[in-house]
Amino acid sequence: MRRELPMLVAGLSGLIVLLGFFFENLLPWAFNWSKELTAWGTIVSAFAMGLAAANLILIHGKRLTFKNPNWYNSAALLLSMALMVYAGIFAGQKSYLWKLLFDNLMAPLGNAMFSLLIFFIASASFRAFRARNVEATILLIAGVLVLLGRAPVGEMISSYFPVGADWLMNVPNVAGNRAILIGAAVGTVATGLRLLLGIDRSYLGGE
Amino acid sequence: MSWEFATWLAAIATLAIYSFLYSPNKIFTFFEHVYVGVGAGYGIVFGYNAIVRQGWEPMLKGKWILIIPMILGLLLFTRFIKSISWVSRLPLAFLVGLGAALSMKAIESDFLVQIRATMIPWSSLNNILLVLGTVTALTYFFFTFPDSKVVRSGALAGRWFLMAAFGAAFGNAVMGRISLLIGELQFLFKDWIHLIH
Amino acid sequence: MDFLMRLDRRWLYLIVFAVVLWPLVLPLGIPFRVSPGTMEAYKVLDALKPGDTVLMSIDYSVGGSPDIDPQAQAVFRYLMKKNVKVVMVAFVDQGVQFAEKMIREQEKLGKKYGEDFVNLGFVAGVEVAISAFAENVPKVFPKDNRGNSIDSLPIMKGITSVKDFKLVTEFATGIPGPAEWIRQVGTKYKVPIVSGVVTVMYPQSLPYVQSKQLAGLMGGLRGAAEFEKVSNTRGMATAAMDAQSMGHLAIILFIILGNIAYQMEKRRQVKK
Amino acid sequence: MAPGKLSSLILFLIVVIALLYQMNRAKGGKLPKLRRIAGLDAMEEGIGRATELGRPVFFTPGRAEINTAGAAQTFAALEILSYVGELTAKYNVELRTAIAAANVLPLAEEIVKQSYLKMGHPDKYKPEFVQFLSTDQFAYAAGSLNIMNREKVATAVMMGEFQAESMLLAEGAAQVGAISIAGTSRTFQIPFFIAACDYTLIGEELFAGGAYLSKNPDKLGTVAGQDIGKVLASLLILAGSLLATANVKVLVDLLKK
Repeated sequence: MRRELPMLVAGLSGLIVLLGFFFENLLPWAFNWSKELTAWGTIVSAFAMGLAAANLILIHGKRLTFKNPNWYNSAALLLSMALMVYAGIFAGQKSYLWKLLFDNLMAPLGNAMFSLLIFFIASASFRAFRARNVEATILLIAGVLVLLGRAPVGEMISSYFPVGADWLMNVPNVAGNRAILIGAAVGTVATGLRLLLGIDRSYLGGE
Repeated sequence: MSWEFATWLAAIATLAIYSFLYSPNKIFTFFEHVYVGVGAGYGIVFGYNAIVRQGWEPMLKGKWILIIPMILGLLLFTRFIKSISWVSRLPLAFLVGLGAALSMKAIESDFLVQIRATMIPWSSLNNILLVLGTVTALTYFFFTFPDSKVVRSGALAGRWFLMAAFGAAFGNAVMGRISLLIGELQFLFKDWIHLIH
Repeated sequence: MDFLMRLDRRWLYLIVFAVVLWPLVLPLGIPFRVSPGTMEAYKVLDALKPGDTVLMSIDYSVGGSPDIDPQAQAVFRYLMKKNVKVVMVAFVDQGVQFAEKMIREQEKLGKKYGEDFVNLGFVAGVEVAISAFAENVPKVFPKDNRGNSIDSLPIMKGITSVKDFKLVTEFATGIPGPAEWIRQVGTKYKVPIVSGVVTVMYPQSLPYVQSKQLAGLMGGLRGAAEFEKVSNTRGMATAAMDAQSMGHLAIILFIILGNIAYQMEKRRQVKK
Repeated sequence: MAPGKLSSLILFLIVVIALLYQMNRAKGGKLPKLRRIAGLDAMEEGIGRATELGRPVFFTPGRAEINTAGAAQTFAALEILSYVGELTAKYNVELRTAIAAANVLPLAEEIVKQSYLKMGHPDKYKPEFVQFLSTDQFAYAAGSLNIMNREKVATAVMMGEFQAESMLLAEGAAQVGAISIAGTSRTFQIPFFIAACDYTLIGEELFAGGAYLSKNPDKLGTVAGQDIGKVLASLLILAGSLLATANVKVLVDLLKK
């Protein structure tokens, strides 16, 4: 019961979604149910956010002792979480507080993190793009060619750079990506099948 | 220089993140915790809204079947009660079944469609390279084939195609990443301290 | 050359920071070609006369905005310089904020809201909404974004359908984009459309220019820089293009330096 | 049937039958031999290094929720987590699993607990081993960077679906001197992992990871089945493109059905 019932639930919900996908027109009930189940998935997952909050409170609550010299970080985390929840649910998403927290704290923090990427790309270019062997050299040359082809300065040096960059993006890049997609699709079916048939049930606690 | 509190808050948050580039420090750590906190709060608000708008409200309006996902959601919390903690596997199993099936849809978009798109005539060098590149790169992903010369050289050629693909994609992405930094610099030096006009 | 092998990555960061910031403060003006789509767009806009009314649809959200917002800004500034009247509208909710930002900048320069421009606001429904808007503007927008009644605004006098605009310009990160506007406005009402799209949408939108369904097309930040160049209104996009070039050169330099360091290291190991 | 569905279904059934057939063969004792996957071989070495240095191992299963189309990568990552957990339990090293999707949290906790139980050390499991960070992309990235830096992790394993944060995680790991092993089938992000990580599992290699590491016959069988799927794809592509060269479009038309 503790094993079989969850396996049945997983298998059934998966089967309905698959039937709805392949027989969109032939089995309208399956199609409609697969849409319904997908919507249910969003609702159930929303409850999981409660588990996530509990995890944060558990881990950071434990650090809230004065023995811990960095207690204020955990306090800041829990406080800002509470403030955001208050702003979003009680003050409302049209309130000044929500807008301030979102537009002037969360969004700038995200944008700043996002813009760190170019710095990390810079240090990785120096550290890792080294012509160690044939493969690494191909990677390096393709990268430099596209870098030159995608900026006005490359165009200024030679009009062949943009052409070369386009070719790399349209031929080897497309071929490589297609192979990855096809292989990953087969891998996805294998993973999904093992889960739906209950062969892989580590999520149920144990083999 | 701008004198709005909101602009200052955003600017300080931005600089705190940038300070990481110099070295990981206490200010970065503090703002990272604040960020994780507001991020979690944001997630909770959206979870709450999803439950109310997609579950609770339509349920009260007569769509009583939605009581099933609502109960399933609540069952997640049985994991905190030892004697019935196995019940929390039910909602997880539901989500796992759903996700397994949804991702298997890749058989159409990532398998069928990609195969079909590669069925092109050998009418130009580019077309030939596209077909051979895809097939040899697929050979690289053979895991259980006996180690033969054909498979080995196919896989080697495939690896070269893959590396060219990765190099090109890397170079191509850099441009977009620079735009992001430009956006940040404009915020700091135009909206905040008015250096750029 | 020993310093290369012990190079602190913070020097690399500083170089990136400096070469991207430098052209933003002092634009270099690295030359680039203007693509035909932008040239066409410029010709259509250049042919407008003072007093003509143009529609600008701001159909982008925050996500793709760095790539497309400079285009809309360049076009709007150019139209203002030419004393063309502009009606702004959005079929993507966040578009309203971008429209408002542009308008406020011009207000500071002395242009009048309600006479030189207006921001109608956002309406949901994407393609259906565009169709309804095209048929009857005041019916979809009885009030503008600032709450004024449409009848009270001088700029809206004589505007009932999309046909009353000399030109439609629309800036898009996705849907609605050129395809939707051509279907609902270009084909039905024969109003010329100039479109601006993000870089990734540019190749797939090009056929519309060849088939004359679009009177002009600009792609991404590059398109904005091109427009600034032909219209002689050098601005943020030109500077940003310079910053792109410098950034790319910096990354290439790092790759080369990294390889020099690598070769030196190898040689040293062989000697040992 | 809607266009494309019939041919999808037929291809799907062929692949499923191939998977089941090979699974059965493997269970009968005919275990397929897998080619080497360097990134997976490096896993034990990486965790051994953490033991020597006495520093934690960082793991993250990506950002895809388990009820979405990206779920398969998360599941593949969780299979690898199960192995990593066994090694950290065996060598008594601290583990830091950073979670970005709320509904992955209970699964990851369960899996790590099971790994510790299996190795006979259920008492050594700590709540810190599995930490929820944020559903927000960059809050998760910032949190991960902070864990790597604060705890000076010796090894960083990043598997599953990633977006732009991939580069932050990979280079962040390099900056603290960690051995980094990454894997994703998200084509946009592979180049960043290749550039910045010590080892990268490309695309389908991620999906073979669970089988490769656990040596479970069922899983090994499915990997052999996956190969049949790829042979099928290669043959279809070659046949279809040769036919198209002769201006025969039968196969392309068939695959539109």
